[in-house]
Amino acid sequence: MSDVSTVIKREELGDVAILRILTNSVDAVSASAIEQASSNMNPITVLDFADVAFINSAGISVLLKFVVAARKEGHKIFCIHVSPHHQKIFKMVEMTRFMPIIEEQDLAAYVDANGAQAPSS
Amino acid sequence: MSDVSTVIKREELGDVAILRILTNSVDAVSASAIEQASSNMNPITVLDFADVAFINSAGISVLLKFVVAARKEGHKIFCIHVSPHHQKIFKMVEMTRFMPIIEEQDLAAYVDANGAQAPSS
Amino acid sequence: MNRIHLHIPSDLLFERVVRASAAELGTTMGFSDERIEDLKLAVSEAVTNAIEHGNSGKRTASVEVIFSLDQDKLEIEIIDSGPGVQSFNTDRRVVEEDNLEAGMLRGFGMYLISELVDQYEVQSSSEGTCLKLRIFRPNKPS
Amino acid sequence: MNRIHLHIPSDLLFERVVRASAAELGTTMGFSDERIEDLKLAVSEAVTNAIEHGNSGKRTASVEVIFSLDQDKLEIEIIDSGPGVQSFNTDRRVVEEDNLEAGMLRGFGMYLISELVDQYEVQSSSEGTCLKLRIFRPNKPS
Ligand SMILES: Nc1ncnc2c1ncn2[C@@H]1O[C@H](COP(=O)(O)OP(=O)(O)O)[C@@H](O)[C@H]1O
Ligand SMILES: Nc1ncnc2c1ncn2[C@@H]1O[C@H](COP(=O)(O)OP(=O)(O)O)[C@@H](O)[C@H]1O
Repeated sequence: MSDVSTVIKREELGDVAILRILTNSVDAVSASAIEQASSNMNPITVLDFADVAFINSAGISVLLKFVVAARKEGHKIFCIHVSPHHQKIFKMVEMTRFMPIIEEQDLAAYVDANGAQAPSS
Repeated sequence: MSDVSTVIKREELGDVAILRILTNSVDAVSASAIEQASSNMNPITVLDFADVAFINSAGISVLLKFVVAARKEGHKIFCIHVSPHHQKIFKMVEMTRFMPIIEEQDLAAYVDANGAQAPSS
Repeated sequence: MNRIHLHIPSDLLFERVVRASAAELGTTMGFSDERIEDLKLAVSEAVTNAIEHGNSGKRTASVEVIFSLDQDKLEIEIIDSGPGVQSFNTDRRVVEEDNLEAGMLRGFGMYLISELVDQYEVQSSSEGTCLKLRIFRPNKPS
Repeated sequence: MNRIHLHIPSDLLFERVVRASAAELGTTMGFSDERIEDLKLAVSEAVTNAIEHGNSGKRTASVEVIFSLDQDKLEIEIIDSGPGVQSFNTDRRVVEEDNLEAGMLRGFGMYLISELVDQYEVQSSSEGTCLKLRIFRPNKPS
């Protein structure tokens, strides 16, 4: 549980850091392992929620630590593959003001425009 | 729960009837709805377990009703997309003698050889 | 009426067990997938509070959860043996710049619960707190 | 040691809740996916028997399930208040032609349980039956 590598997989796509959250439950139990990855962000960092089935307020709290860490450095943070349910929850607490939801193609377009190699599909 | 159409989806592939089990739990609760489909088999019928995450002995019992019904008519019954765990369980109780597990490509090859149109993929 | 009782130690690990049970019972009730997500989150918040604020994480103090299923609704009681609470603040609570800077990253639980369930009730005394949540079935079975 | 208690009415609908809880606790214990499937099936068979044979489906009679987690194992007690059973037959039981023809399509439960768990124990009297299942952790936490 406490091994960050099993909970977050870090990838670089051009100059963007993509942090794929591998646990399906972002909650009090997984929070500390997730939090460790907040020390390893790029100027543009994307949190990928594709595997995330559940987020509660303990989970929101750890996500906000990424926001806080990014703001300190003047970095930007986005999220991707957020389920409709979690889009609703993020809107309720206005998470999206601090961690906007972007689309896969917008991320790809940004990376392309910045001259990085898109991953072959 | 009791509506058979939500629990089994029947398709014809050439002269083969494919019964796709749509419930993820083949157990005492879903048994009666599943059983209803045993009255609507072809000489060759394939049970598709792609969506099935759980089978217990109440579930095995309802699957055996398909075997019994097929034997009465001299029909053959196969299964497909059985998870490794359920392959183990089926072997433990020797289900596979009465309901052999086949591969997707073998089904497709059979249907092709018998002149039916394979579905476009 | 059907009642399911669950007792867990005050360890957030077991909040996941309550949540899984809630999800299964939501399916039994015929709730939509989205409604089941609402149910899981509300139950998760309530159990987290019972463990953290009610029982102050004393593992030996258990949290009791009672699910009551009837024709028209699922009711969930989450009971701790903590010091109780005077009043719950269920006002809308959103992420704010100032709070971020001050490191105040919590406090969404009661607001989320109040929005996600159809009804809730609190009974609290110095013996403990019982939070009762209700979610109604979309339409009555014929 | 951590103990989780669950009480359900004798209705097979709620066997699914016990199963979901068992799966969650298997994950907590760090069991492999395949071992969690074994656990779910063994628990499902035991709870089904407690409901059907133990409590004879009397909904008002509840089935009690106690999960005990410790360092090296998960123990599950499934307790009914039925008439008890003299002895359990856990012999290998496979599908047979004769049984198919006679419509005897049940009787795999105890055999499956005995194969799927690491240890089991039965205590049975005229007051009821307690079936105790144990699954060990693959290796001790360091
Ligand atoms: N079961 C409880 N027992 C005692 N106090 C509680 C309980 N549940 C909630 N509270 C109080 O209500 C406050 C608000 O809870 P909540 O909105 O969930 O936010 P958070 O738990 O993040 O502080 C808590 O900080 C606590 O003071
Ligand atoms: N909890 C129980 N109380 C009383 N009898 C039981 C109990 N569990 C099992 N039995 C007896 O053991 C027999 C074998 O059980 P099992 O192998 O699960 O097969 P099945 O339940 O399909 O008959 C049952 O038919 C029943 O007579």
